[in-house]
Amino acid sequence: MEMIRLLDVDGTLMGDAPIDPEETRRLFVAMLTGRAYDAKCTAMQKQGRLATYAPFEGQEAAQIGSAAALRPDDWLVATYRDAAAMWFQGYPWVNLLLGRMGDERGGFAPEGVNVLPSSITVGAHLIHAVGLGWSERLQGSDRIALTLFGDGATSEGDFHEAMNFAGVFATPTVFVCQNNGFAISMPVERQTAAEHLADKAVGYGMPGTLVDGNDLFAMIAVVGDAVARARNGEGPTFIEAVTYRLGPHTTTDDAGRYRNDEVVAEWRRRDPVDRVRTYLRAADAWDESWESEIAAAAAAEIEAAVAEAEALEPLEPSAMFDRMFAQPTSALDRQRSALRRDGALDA
Amino acid sequence: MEMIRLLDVDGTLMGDAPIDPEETRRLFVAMLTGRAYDAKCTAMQKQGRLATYAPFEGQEAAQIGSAAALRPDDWLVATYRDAAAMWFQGYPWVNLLLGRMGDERGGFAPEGVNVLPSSITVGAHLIHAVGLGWSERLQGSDRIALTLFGDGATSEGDFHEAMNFAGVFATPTVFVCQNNGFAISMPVERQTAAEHLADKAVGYGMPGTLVDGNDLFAMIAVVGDAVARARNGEGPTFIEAVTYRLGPHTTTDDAGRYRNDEVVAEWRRRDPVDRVRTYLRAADAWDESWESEIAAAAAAEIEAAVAEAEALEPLEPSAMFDRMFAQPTSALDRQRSALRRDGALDA
Amino acid sequence: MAQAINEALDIALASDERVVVIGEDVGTTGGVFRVTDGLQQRYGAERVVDAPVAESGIVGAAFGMAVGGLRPIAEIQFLGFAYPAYDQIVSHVGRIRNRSNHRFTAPLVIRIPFGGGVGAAEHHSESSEAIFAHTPGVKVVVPATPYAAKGMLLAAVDDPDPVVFLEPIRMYRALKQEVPEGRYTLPLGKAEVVREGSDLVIVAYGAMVREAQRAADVLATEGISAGVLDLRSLSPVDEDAVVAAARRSGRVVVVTESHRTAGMASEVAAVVQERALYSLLAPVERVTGWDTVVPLKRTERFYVPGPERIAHAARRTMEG
Amino acid sequence: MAQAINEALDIALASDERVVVIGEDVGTTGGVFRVTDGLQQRYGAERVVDAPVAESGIVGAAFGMAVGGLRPIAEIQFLGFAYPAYDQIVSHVGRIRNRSNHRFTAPLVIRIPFGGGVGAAEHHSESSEAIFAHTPGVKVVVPATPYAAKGMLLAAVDDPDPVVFLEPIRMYRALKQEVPEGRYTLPLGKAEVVREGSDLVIVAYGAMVREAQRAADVLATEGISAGVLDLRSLSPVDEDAVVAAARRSGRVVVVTESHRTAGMASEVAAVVQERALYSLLAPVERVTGWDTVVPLKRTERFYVPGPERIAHAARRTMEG
Ligand SMILES: Cc1ncc(C[n+]2csc(CCOP(=O)(O)OP(=O)(O)O)c2C)c(N)n1
Ligand SMILES: Cc1ncc(C[n+]2csc(CCOP(=O)(O)OP(=O)(O)O)c2C)c(N)n1
Ligand SMILES: [Mg+2]
Ligand SMILES: [Mg+2]
Repeated sequence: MEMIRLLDVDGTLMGDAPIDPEETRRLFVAMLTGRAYDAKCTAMQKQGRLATYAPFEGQEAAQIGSAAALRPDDWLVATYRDAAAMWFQGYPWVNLLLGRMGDERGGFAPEGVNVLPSSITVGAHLIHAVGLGWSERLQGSDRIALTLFGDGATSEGDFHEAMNFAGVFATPTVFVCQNNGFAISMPVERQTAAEHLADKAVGYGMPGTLVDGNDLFAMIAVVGDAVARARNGEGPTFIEAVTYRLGPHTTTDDAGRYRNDEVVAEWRRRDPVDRVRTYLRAADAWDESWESEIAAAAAAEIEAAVAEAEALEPLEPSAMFDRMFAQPTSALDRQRSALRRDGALDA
Repeated sequence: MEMIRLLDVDGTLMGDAPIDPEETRRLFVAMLTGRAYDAKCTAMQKQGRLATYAPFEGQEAAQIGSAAALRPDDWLVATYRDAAAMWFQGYPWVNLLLGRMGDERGGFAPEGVNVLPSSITVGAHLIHAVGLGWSERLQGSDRIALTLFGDGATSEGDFHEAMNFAGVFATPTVFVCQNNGFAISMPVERQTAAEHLADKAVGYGMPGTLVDGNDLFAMIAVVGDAVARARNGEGPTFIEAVTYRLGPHTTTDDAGRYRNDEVVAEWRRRDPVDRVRTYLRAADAWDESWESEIAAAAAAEIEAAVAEAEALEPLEPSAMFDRMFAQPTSALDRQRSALRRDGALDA
Repeated sequence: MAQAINEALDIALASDERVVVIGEDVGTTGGVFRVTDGLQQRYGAERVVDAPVAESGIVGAAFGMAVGGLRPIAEIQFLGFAYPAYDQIVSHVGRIRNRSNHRFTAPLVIRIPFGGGVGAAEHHSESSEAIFAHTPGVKVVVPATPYAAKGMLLAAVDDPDPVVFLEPIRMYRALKQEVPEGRYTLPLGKAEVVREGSDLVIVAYGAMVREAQRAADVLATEGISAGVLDLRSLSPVDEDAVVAAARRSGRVVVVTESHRTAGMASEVAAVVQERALYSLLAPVERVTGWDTVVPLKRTERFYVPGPERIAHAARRTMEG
Repeated sequence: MAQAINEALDIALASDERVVVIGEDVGTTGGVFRVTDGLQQRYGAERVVDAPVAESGIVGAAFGMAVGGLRPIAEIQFLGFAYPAYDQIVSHVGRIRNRSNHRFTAPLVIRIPFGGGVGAAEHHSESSEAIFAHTPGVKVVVPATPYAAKGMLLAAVDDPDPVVFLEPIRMYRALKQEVPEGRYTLPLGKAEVVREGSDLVIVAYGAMVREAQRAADVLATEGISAGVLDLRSLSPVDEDAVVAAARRSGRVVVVTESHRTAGMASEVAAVVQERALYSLLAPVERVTGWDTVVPLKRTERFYVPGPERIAHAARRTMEG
């Protein structure tokens, strides 16, 4: 199977650019902003201001490229590592931060933003995207659902059932697998005996595409086609986006235990952000001052979100009972009284 | 993908026979015996002497052909519909009958017979065959494990995880999918969007073979190769055996609700037993009297098993507590006393 | 009861475009118990969906549909085959409202036939409802009669949150009962006094309600007046109704065919001793299935509680 | 405790060729909690197996290995990710002996880190042990100390039947305790009196044992003598030990971080009222997690029981 690439590792364009320089600049800004968020979260976690964090450095093109192919009202069902994609589809930074701070209020996406809170159970969320796209079709809408997941998710039974349902019912679903090389410490080569994860698509009767996930243009082209197919009722597509997790699995992970720095260094040379910068520079659409401008703006945007999140009034403990149902059950009401009575004693 | 066939529907041999006439006669007897058991069970169920029964008429070649490729000490992990294969691998008719009578004593296969009691949960048992083969390898044995399952099982997540583990760990496992056209009422075409179930193998990095499951010779050749590969440490194989369930899903099913008789009639013309008979006749290895002889012997064999099963002393109710652990837990001992005290009152 | 449920499904499909039925063999054949008989013919294969054999997929897809604005009614063919879907239920169906702080909800119903007493094959007699009652974010209800089944199912479909709707297999064809025409609902979360009694109360649900009534008949011939309380809801348990009944007579027998350890009978006993200890004249008697696999046909009757076992436990409470 | 478990695994692997460790990230990295640290280096990748992310596959394969004659020790990374494997556990691991009438058995151990109190992400603080205790055919045990962890794990490996071995995440690095060198085992199915007390007994397990002891300290300052019973085994529950403790003082507080409805606290309360009703001076107090999703870091402490909540419940029993 051949890997689709439009921007070479050195940034030279092969074939036609799927988007114009202006749009490219917009997405470059988005990738930089995502990277700023990523760096900030890693720093905050070290300071104890966030719980565990899962960095996505190196996967910006895969995530922004996927989200950029969506319509604002399309569904995005993604994982704990997909903050950049979720934000680009409308999920505010402050919500993402609150989740990482251990505050359930982060889960409330603004009305109209069809992005589910990130899914932590590996593999289980793919079928949600199938059901969501399906429901749109039954309701006569042409919204589609895109789901992001990792290489590791392809080992779960739920991956299989989701792919099979999507194929059988021809749901408007786009499966984007970010093959970032690892499931925690498990290299992808030891997760499957198949040559490529994309080889799995044929078993579900759907097209499977292998794409350079660090190539923004290739991502936009490939995901764009899949989104169009889904919207036109031509059914689901499976996309394997080959990328690399430059950071640790999470802030508690020691990647040194399972991979060596040379490989990481090699992947840094294939950095998705650098690639677009080189391209823009060659197209006279980039200069130093503009980048420092947007970098500053990105930093400010993230800082503002952090400030907002940290300024939020304390979370009312008894809200835990209210979040379970539209109306708390009799059991929850009794338990709320018990919490009032003595639950707070240890707080 | 091309379907492997050695005996044409009309019984003419295409290519070489994988076994000689003598062995062919032995397997013909086995298929007839299986069919006699199948007919007997359906009859007994109508008389209320058995609980629900799942007939396998039409799948005799797929089952006997699979089991015939095994060594007596190989593992067989099969389903509620695979009585013929289980019996051929050493699981006595009387055990199979007892299971159908609702007597747990049927589950005890004779020592040395490496056949698990039939699995009723669709899909879950494939991984057991993976683990069994794996354990043999770790113990330095060259036993392999063959698992039989239906087309419906390929929709379950457990199918996926079993196939993936077998591929990744190159376990000595042979996956034989009896595609008999239906999962209860679901035709296979609506279970997957793939052209063939065998197309799924590539996604696991293992060979996938499509074979005429009503062709005893093709089954023996194809399964034989897969067993040899497994035994030689070359890893797992997936085999889609295309066959057809001539009877209802179970004795409580009304197949008329989801298929029409013409199709069934068409498949009766491809009957796996007739095909071998025609071949043997052409090879001067069959005559009327011999068949009535073996038919009588088969009937007698089944009758004897039925008599033995029905003559067994009643099952001790409190055995249910003893079957759970090597030593009953304190909880089970207390419950046994409770049963002694008043549990039998409703019996 | 199968008929009453079929009517409820018919009404739900007819009255709300958003209602979709999905499950194994629910369409062409109308379900292995014929509960969905005729619905696909009436509402089409887009709304009454035959699914591949994949329970996690069925529940997960129905979950996605519910979040997307539909009102799916998923069917799992038997409770013994619901376990592959358990992760979807506990990790997502019961959590999306909490996870999204009310932004997204999953108003779906998961119908599951359960329970023994019919001499079925392995896995077909499961009664593991306690596991679902122990699962946050889902309501768990069990009708004991056709009347309750229809009204509770329609209430479950209307409910803004997920409901696990357990259907006692033994009752599908039992009890020919007149069921009101058309639409009506019964509140979820409420127990029902099905028989008054002054000496003791038998708490039961599902198929065990009938066994409890039979036991009460036996006891009546001995001059023991036993009431019967049908729990109807396992999550939440209608504690007030249970406690009131316990206080009235001071004697309680709780019946379930589920396993004993950490089962529903334990929950009821815990609640009674917690809130009615000083009224208790005898320990709450738990009449349950055992901590064993449900035996096959030949010895199943030694596992599933029946009238005599219940009556015997009741007599013990009278000695207390 | 992580260290003690690592030692037990090391001893098991060293002393029995049939022992195999399988799980996600158990090899190269030594597990996300470093519990299997160094084992793959010592025993090789054939015996300490890094598995793909597939819990049902891990347990199902380990089950097959066990039936085939090995002694697998499977690890599920967190209890919140054990649900996909639940079907394998309830439908096969806990049943093969029954199904085959003793012909085949599955002597495997399933190790699962569980419980909250560390402000983890969603799904990482689960305490759904009651579900496993409700599952026939598997033993369920929970160590509270490094000493218990090592001895119970080695006993679990020796056990001829499947054992679900739950490891309280909070205790992995807590309690630096001297653990005897080399091999020793502790009986499965037995509770342990960790503190004598004349006024009441606090029944707990896992991380809650430490909270119970802290509560007992608080109570002692008030002149209340509280004993602490560590259940250690959830299936079977050591009823005799629980009942004896209840009879001694007539007052019982049972603590668990699992959900309340149909949880382990309900089971203990049911057993106590069943066998010690007439000794009870007050209702058994259940101090539990709520029937909610475990809250995230910011409000988790309002969910997981702590010393004050336990002490408060204890004081209530003194009023009774
Ligand atoms: C069902 C389940 N099993 C295990 C875990 C623990 N876990 C968290 S992330 C992860 C690896 C996932 O790898 P991949 O799918 O490639 O995503 P990535 O982390 O690389 O983005 C595992 C095993 C989980 N979250 N869910
Ligand atoms: C996990 C599970 N789900 C559902 C069922 C109910 N059921 C029994 S057989 C069957 C169809 C299986 O079809 P297939 O795998 O093709 O085998 P066949 O019956 O055709 O031999 C179903 C859905 C089951 N036994 N197990
Ligand atoms: Mg990955
Ligand atoms: Mg089939």
